[in-house]
Amino acid sequence: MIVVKVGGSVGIDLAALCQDIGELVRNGQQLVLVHGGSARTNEVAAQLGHPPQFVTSVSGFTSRRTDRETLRIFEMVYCGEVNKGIVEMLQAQGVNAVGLSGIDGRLLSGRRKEAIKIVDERGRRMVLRDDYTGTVEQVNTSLIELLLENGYLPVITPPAISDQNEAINVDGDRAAALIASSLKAEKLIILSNVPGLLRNFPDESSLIRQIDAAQVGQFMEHAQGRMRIKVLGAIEAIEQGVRQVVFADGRIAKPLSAALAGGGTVIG
Amino acid sequence: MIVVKVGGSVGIDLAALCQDIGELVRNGQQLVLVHGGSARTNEVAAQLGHPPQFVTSVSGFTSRRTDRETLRIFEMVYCGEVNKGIVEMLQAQGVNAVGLSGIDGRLLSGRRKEAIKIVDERGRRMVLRDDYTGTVEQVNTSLIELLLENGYLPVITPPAISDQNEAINVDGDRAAALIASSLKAEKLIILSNVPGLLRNFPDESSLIRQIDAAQVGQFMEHAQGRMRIKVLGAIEAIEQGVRQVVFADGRIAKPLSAALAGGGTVIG
Amino acid sequence: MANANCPECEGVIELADGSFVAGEIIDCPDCGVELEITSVQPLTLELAPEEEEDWGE
Amino acid sequence: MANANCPECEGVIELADGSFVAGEIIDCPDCGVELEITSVQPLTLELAPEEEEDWGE
Repeated sequence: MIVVKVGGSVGIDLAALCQDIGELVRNGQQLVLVHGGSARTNEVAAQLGHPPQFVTSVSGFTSRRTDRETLRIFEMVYCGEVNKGIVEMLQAQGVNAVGLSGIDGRLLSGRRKEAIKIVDERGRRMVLRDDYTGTVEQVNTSLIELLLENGYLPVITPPAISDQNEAINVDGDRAAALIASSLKAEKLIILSNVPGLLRNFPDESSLIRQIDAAQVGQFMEHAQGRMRIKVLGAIEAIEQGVRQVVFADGRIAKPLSAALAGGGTVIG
Repeated sequence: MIVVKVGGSVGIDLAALCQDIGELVRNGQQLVLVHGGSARTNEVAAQLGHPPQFVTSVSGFTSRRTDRETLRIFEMVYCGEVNKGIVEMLQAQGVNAVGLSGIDGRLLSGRRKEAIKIVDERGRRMVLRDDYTGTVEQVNTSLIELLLENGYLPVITPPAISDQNEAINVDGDRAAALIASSLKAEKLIILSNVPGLLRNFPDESSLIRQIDAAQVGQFMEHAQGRMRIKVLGAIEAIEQGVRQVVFADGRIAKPLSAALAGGGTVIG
Repeated sequence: MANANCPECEGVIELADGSFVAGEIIDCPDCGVELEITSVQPLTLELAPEEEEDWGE
Repeated sequence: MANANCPECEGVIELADGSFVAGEIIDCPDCGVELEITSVQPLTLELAPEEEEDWGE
């Protein structure tokens, strides 16, 4: 059993991935798909007159400012357009996909951050309270297994649900890592718009081919920005027993088959 | 077991309904919820620069012109904003809701109309081919029962999926009627922004309290526009063994409890 | 004037240029069957699809 | 000038009017603890919340 995370950034070919998944599933591969939708959310938010705002935490992480209105747009794109678009394409490949958000059946639950500390555009450190972001702490594996056992392929998307029953924006890579370890999956494959972990971003020829599980920790210096969060997720997955984490290219023709054959950065 | 359909028109209080459902479920009532989202879809479509267009069939039915772009907005609102908003509110009532569209697990499948005949604004009869509307012909009852047996409350929304694996806009009331008869539900409750079937619309005091199952056919003259489609769905549900269909007011405080206590128009 | 044969009764149908568009429905003046103008240049006619009830949201 | 006591070390903190906004974080000049300005009129200070890693999409 493997968990596949596909990002929402520009350049990723979801149709090619669904075709690839169709063939792999027909050959008996069991999998769970997790997806993002950030690029498309930025477009729709701007069109709806609520352009995306990004905040930088005091320790340098950038993330989407998620007030209640943004969350609504986030759900429209992640749970509506992207999720059902993927499910439709998988059904066309004869794969009986079922799309779920983390709210459905409390599939992904966790804690909403009461307040976040950011540096605003004028350099002032500020406390932000009405932000709906948080961390995934629990996965409803019985719902996923129930669907898998009955021949369905779960297609999972943020948001998650907080213990106060509020939808919360959570990082898809960290969620995929927790899903992989909770399900005791053999592999976690993270497809994005880069060939894998790059020694010096954005030079694609500086692809790192292989990292031993033990050394992945000190690899953190190589990872910048979003990639740092992805590597954080990989470290957690490996620590909780996932045998292999692969960062691979989501832009190529058979992205998943290529990753399973050792393409991209293999950790573990 | 009952099936509840709540419309997407202005004035319907989804929060009040979710609270009412919370209490009824805590007292052991098993139910499936189907919802719409038309009013909100019109707003978002206009904001996204693709204002809703309505077409009138040669025999007088009006319906949303559903080209590919409209279908995408339709999914954003029905499957994203409204579906997950309801699931979030139900979770807050301690109800373990799972939101699904008709595409997921081929929950609602049917035939897309190859072409539709409309009367355009200049009165010309036209054939329209790139319209993604159709009829629900089959319900995946095993997926619904699988969820019910495991303590989940299914919250279902259009679109459905065609035999060519394309998402299709289908009428929510007709879908709810087929879900009710396929599940052999005792009751189908249709909540909308009118108190029930009105002898002379829109006079709310002309509410028809009771219609015998046998006479519901000749009631059709009373029903205009959308209500004709609702009554069509009711007739089909009764013919296929649903004991009672109730048209009731979705704007009041405990809309479902009121309908179950005989409020609105009771057929059967 | 543009003309074509009715696919049902072979009758000749004449339409003034510019008085019709692709996708428009007309009735054959001879046998009355519903026809769809599937193309304008040249004028081509086919039987119009059946009317189907039930609509989306 | 607006002033209030640091909730941690009781030291008096003075801020020029208009030089700060609600929600802003400052460090207590005496004990250095991070404080949040929870209201401007009157100036009220509380310990700033802990920093938490991990962010949304």
